[in-house]
Amino acid sequence: MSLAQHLPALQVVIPLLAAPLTVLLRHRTLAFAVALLASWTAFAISITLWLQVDASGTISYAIGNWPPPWGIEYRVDPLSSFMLVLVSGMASVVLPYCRSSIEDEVPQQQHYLFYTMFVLCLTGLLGISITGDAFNIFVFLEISSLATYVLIALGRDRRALVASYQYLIMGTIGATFIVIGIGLLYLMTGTLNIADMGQRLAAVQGTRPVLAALAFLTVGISLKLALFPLHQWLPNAYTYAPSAVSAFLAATATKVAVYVLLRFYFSVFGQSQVFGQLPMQEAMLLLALAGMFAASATAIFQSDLKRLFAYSSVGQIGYIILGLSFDSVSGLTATILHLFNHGITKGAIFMLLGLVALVMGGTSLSRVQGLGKRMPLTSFGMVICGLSLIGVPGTAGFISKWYLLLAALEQGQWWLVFLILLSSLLAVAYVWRFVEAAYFREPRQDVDANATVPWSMGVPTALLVAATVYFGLSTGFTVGSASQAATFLMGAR
Amino acid sequence: MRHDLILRVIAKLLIPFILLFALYVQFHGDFGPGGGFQAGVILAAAVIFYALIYGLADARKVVPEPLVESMMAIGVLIYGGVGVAGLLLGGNFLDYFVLDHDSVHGQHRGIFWVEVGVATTVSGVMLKIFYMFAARGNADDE
Amino acid sequence: MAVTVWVIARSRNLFGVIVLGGIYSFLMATVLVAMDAVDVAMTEASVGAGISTVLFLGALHLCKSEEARPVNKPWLPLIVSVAVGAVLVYGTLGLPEFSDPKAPIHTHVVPRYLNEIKQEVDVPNVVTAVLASYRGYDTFGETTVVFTAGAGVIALLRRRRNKNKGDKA
Amino acid sequence: MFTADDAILAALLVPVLGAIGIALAHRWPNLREGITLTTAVALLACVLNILPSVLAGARPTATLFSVLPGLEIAFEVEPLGMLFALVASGLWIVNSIYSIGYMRGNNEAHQTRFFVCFALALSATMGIAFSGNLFTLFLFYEVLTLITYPLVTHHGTEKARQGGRVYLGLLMGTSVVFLLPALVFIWYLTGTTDFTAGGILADKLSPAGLMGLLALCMFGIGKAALMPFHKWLPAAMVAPTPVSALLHAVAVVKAGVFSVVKVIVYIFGLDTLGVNGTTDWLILLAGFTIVSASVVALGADNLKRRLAYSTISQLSYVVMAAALLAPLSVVGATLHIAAHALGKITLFFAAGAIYTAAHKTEVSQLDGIGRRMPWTMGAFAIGALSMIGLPPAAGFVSKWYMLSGAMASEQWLAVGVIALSTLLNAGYFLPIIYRAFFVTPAHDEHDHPHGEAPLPMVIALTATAAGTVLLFFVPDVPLALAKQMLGLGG
Amino acid sequence: MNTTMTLGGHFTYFVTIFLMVAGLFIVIARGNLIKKLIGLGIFQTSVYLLYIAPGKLVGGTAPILSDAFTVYSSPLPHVLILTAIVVGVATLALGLALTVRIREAYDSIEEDEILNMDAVPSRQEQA
Repeated sequence: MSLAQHLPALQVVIPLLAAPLTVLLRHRTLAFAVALLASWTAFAISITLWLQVDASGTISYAIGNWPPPWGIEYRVDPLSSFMLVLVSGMASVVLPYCRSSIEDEVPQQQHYLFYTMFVLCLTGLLGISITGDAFNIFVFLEISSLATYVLIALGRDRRALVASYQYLIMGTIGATFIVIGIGLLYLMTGTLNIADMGQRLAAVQGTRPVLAALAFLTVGISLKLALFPLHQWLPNAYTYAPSAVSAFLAATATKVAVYVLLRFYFSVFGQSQVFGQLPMQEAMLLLALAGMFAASATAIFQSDLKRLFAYSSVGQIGYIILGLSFDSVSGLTATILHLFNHGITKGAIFMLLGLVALVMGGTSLSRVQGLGKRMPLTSFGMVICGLSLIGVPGTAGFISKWYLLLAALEQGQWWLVFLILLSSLLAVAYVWRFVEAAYFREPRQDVDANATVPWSMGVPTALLVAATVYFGLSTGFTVGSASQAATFLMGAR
Repeated sequence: MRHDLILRVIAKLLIPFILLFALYVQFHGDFGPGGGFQAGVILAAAVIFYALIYGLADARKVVPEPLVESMMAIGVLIYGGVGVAGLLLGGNFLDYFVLDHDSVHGQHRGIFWVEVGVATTVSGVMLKIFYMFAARGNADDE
Repeated sequence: MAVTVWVIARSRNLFGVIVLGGIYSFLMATVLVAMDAVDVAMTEASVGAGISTVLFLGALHLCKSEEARPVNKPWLPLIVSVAVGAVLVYGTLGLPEFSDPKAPIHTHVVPRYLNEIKQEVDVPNVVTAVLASYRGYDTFGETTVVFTAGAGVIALLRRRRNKNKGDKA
Repeated sequence: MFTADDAILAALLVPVLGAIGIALAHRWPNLREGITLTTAVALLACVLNILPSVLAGARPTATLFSVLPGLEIAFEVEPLGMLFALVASGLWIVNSIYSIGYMRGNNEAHQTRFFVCFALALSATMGIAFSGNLFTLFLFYEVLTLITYPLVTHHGTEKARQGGRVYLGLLMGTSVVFLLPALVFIWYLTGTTDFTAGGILADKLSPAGLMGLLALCMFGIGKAALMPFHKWLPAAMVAPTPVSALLHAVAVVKAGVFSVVKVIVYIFGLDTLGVNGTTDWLILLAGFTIVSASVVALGADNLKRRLAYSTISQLSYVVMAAALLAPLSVVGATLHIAAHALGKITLFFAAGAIYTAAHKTEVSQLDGIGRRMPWTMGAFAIGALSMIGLPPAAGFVSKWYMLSGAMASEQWLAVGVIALSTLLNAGYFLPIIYRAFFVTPAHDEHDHPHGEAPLPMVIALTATAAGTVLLFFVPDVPLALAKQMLGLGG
Repeated sequence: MNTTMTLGGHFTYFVTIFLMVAGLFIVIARGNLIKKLIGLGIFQTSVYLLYIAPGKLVGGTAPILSDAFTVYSSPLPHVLILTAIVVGVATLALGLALTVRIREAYDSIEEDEILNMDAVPSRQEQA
């Protein structure tokens, strides 16, 4: 038998089995090694899968050899393979970074459990992205969520606990909503397999339960992806979680939630139904705009950088949803592109902030004064990522903004074009708050002068910053797969 | 209360039955209601019962923490192991057909081990959680 | 059952609430039996009435058992939850009739489970069969969830020797 | 052999390498300055290396890579860019000599950062000059904005930060809110943004749409300092004088007008715009800017501020000339880019020299300074003449072309504006010269005796002044290039 | 018969919905962390009914094959709900663990109290 045909299963199973191993080993270094190995293998697998899909279309893998819809099916299509690459890639970049990052942020004897939780979170996210079964999505969603709650609660500040609790409540409500939605769909179609569901739903299009299901799923997922105004849990969670965790979550968690939304909208309901039956398009548009402006505006007035960029994340999610609301191929491309580009950018930012916290002993604006002198490279990286958030050409952010504008132009909605650009000026405002603090203030005296950045943290961060620029210049991979996925989704039903 | 004779005796009498019942639920799951999860819970319940009456310390002696902790992990590994076995024997992941030359037997074998895995993890986790809470409580009293 | 919930919602003595929660689970279990969901009933009984009550009590043992009177008038929550209910009513009204043999859930996937199972798995308890074999992967995930919770609780509650507990104020 | 195509990339790379070298040499000032100068010379060499082939009518090109289909980072040297590059790189040498004198004379802080950013800014300028399509231009345009920000805020004072905010806010704001959508829209319409002779928008748009797009571009290019988006230029005057001199008399502002001309000529195309008066409003606006800026300059007492506003008005000459769409006037515009560059840099040099030697910044303090700093003020006089447009200074030539262009296309309004502004220019420059040479200084106590500025500065400003005069007598090269651009033989 | 069944059918739905609403209400409205979790529990449990109820077939029996019966209730929902229950209790455990930690850190399990306590340090923490 050839291993190649089992990659879809291994993609998830390897990190999953790594988790109990880390617990058995009970030793931080070994646990770290296992986790690292697992995530790198996962990354390798995801790339191979992406290549396979790119070459020969969607892959379907029947787990337990039970043909769908009776068994659970793993389904790797352009979109999911893209997500897999993003998630596992981020994991394999962030994980080496964790090693030193959690040294002083997490108590020693919890470290191996930290890695356990990390790989479990990874497992969950991968599982969500790859599975072709509605209920299985829920199960893996819970795996990742539970792991996430713990990871957040491991933060040093006691407010991490409260943040984690709030997230737990919100997240569980969201998950339950999703279950209700899936349940209604199941009652109407009698199947749980997404593709099958999609086909059989055509018969009962527009009936009340289906619409209700649509509503519940939308709300539930929106809770997960922190769509304004359901974003309250996010700022706290990102602010008080350990830096490495913030980086990983910011880059992947909300993004995967968006993926789930896309999956249900386009593979199950079909955009004709989503945007036809209910005023979804308008609603999404409004929420997205509200998020873009309100969140970005809030970000400007934050005094702690982690919180500032957390709010900016909420704003950026606005862009993502905006692209979705256009209900056009280029709009969807923009969405998927921004998933990726914003993912790596924000990941990089939070990793940089981790370095800052390590050296300057905090991330409040008053602490990063004189960062330009103290940590020139780090603050330079921050500037680059900031520019990417603004959408300056030559950075990843520009590309996705470009497509967003293009989509808006296709609709001939000039006012939207200008709104998008104005909101990116808000981004200029909050990024510049950092720049001025970092470059125009003298460093504080109370930062210890001989704290340095260990290479194990510096290198991954640098890697990600470089990626932010790289994907701003060579867009073959991102735009290619994004547009492919978009066309695939629009053609799905 | 820790020295209530009657309780101790009753417990001594009951606990074996509880364990037996757990096993019954475990292996009779194929024919009647029940299965790994319920069995695991009951198993844990037995020990918890024991702990409530004989005190946490004794319970820890009978079922030491490290064992419990590794049970959690081992259960998952068993389950995954079944899946991987399926892979190695040339089937898909979690493919029970290939576990035995006769596919139906294969299914039986697969289900059996899977249930074992579930039971192990569940009982382990439940117990661990209980221990955690209890330990926390004592510490606060001290 | 509804009554129990109502009391829970009103009462502020957490201990009583928890006990009521247990009762509630038992009632739920009986209903489930009435619905022929024996396994589910069993689980619900053991988990809902058993484990979670123990857990709650354990937690309560660590916290104070009186709930403070909520200060703000809870209108918004009421509206929200009622709205949700309304959507659900709207939705469920369109669902197939109760115990309608022609409902999709009886006609589409399930028949294979019920009919083929003798040849394929030959395990009388269909639930077990489906649970462990057809949808074995879900159960795998479920086990992982349990495992996650366990490890998580350890991570959260493990005694810390060094003095930086979760709280550095 | 080192072909023109390689020279393009070299021109982009040399300053960057130079910057790295400068950064590495931060401990040894002399070595650092040495590197700066060699870099500048090397850059000029690269640019000159391209010149002959361009004069011969060739169009050296270089494509880095394609970001999106039809959206490459590509370079193509055409006469206008050639001229711009020549001016910028040539003046960089002079300016570096000058800034060495200035930075040391006023022992400024962060000199390394200063020179590094300067080199990078030059690289960006080259990128703009050689850009082969609007996207590349936009890219380097933003880079230039960002790179010059540290220079503007060099002093790091509160005032500097305020200036920096305005600078960045206006330049980036306009370019993002107006130019970017225009860029996307053009790409959306035509699938390309390449600069092509005759424009790419022929019969793609209704006159109204054309006008709207033009407006987006014109306001989007904030560096051209069209009113109402001119405030950044005075704000940028907080920078050290060499910055004001090279960047805000040459590189940045010229990048602005250069882009304007480029867009009008190669994206819209003279004929496309010519068919219906889509540019009348632009002429009006430019004219208004010219006059009102001159009036403000008239009232400004701070020398640099006065120069800044004069720059604003001078820039609008170019815009207006381009908007006239008459070949002759476009030639004038091209020439003016060179002429004004030389003249204005001279003036700024002089201002800096005065500040360094006499620590004077206000016009009203300059009584009789010409006696003490004859060279400086002499150069200043020449520069002023050039601004006013009197022989024997380069300004005359360019104005001449613009005027004849305006007349040819019977735009009497433009003619009037030029005439009027000439008077105004005279009005705010001649008094300075008069004060400098013929008013005996009112004796005040805290006026310490001083002579000329440090030698490097004097050399620099003399050189540029000489250049100004030279350009009047032999405007061949720029003229040839300008004609090349419009394909009117030559 | 049929009508009663119909009533019964919708009756189960309505009970479900009432429980759901009540649970959700408790979660959102109550400030006590433990109370919130109980509400969460009720909210989730009510979903189980939503799945199970339609699976029931009148005259059918539990899906345990034997020759005596021919009509069985649909097993699939049962499977799903088994999983759901487990997930629910897992979440519950975590939530309680968090509550305990919060209690230790703040000496309170009332949401508003805790938030007030944090209002203060968050100011200082800026310095």
